[in-house]
Amino acid sequence: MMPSQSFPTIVSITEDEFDMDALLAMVTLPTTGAAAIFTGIVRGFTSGEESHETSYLEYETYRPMAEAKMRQITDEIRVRWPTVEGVAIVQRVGRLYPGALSVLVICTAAHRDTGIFDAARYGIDRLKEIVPVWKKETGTGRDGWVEGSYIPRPGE
Amino acid sequence: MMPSQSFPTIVSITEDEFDMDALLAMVTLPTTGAAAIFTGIVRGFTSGEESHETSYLEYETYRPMAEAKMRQITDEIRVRWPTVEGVAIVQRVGRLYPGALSVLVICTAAHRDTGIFDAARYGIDRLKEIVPVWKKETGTGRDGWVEGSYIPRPGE
Amino acid sequence: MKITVLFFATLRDYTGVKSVELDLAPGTTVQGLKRYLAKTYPKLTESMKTVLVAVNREFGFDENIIPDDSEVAIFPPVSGG
Amino acid sequence: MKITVLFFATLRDYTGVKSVELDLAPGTTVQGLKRYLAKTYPKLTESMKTVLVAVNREFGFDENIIPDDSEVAIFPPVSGG
Repeated sequence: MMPSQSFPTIVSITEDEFDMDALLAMVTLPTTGAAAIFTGIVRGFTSGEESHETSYLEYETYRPMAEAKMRQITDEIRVRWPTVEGVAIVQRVGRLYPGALSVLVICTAAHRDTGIFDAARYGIDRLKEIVPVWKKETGTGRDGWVEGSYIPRPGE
Repeated sequence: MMPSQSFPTIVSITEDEFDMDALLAMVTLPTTGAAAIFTGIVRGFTSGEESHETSYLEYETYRPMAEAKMRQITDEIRVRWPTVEGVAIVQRVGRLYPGALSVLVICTAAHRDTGIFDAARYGIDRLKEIVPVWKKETGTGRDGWVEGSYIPRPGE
Repeated sequence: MKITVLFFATLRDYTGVKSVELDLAPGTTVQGLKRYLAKTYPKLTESMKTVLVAVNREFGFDENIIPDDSEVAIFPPVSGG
Repeated sequence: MKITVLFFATLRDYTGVKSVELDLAPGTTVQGLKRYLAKTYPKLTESMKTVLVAVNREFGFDENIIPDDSEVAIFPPVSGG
């Protein structure tokens, strides 16, 4: 019995905590043997040149466009890595405190050597380029909106 | 206030289901902003040349050596990717049915461009080379012990 | 023609509004809208150099003509994740 | 000298035992133990070509001398994950 070849795709913007196990199960098919997952986590302490502490971040989104762009990224992933079976991209918004998961990208496939690691990496890189979400930081040192640097080109 | 620089390492062989969210929290520091996670999943249906269905897998381990080798892998990861903050490697054993998570590798760091994807990939590749765990398949087509192919060299 | 303009993040802080309804000449381009907004909200002038514009939820560029009844969003480069 | 030998996976199926205590001549190597086991359990003969051996939880190789009181494990290439 060959399982159905309809590949699950989840795109979501939510104010709620993630349930990673449940999300992974939603993008797991009977043929799935491997998952690569990226999660972004709110840092309480950022070291380096701009060393500072974060009390919380407030995420805002232009939701209908953000959802459309997240769906576009899942399409881009499927074109680049056709062996990927399930894809989930979830962005959390609202006020998030250090330690909270802010974003999740899951790519599943039959085996681990199918590009799922690269696909998950691509997913988060693209999200940070073209999905209209912004975060405002409150803490010591650099309060205010965090601005990105990517300028999309026509067609992106 | 600089957070402590003791980096969390988890190595575990368990008969229980994973709680991914709890495991991730255990390897998240105040400075952690990104996690790359690999999970292996029991396939119910394997396509390709050796197409077959799996009813269940039974995982067996030589536990004390397996734990030591998993710890060795976490050390190898820290040597290769010194910016990695937390590492967790968990292998589930016992009887696992399709859809169950069988193995988990988590690598965390301050940022996503620190090699965490490669580090997680390295972790699962190495586990499948040197950690004494074997699985016995029950299903249609190829019942019996699944044998690996990697022959460790002295010092591994 | 009528369009709705939405402001996000720093842009909303500068204008003090989430959205405005505008009545513009047909054929107005993204560039034209940006000039109009800088005139209406002088605080936006500096941001208009790096601001991103979405027209009906797709990225829009200076030379693009804005269709009637569009939803246009103005925002800084994104910083999600 | 006395050693404990543990069998895993196919190797345990072939021997029918999980572990045995052996009394071997001091200086016995991994290679020597493999020959001894193939003689004692003829079903193991074929597997001995590809089998892995751990001596006190580290991989052991044919020329390695097995210390007294060792825990030796015999198993096929691993297939975890």
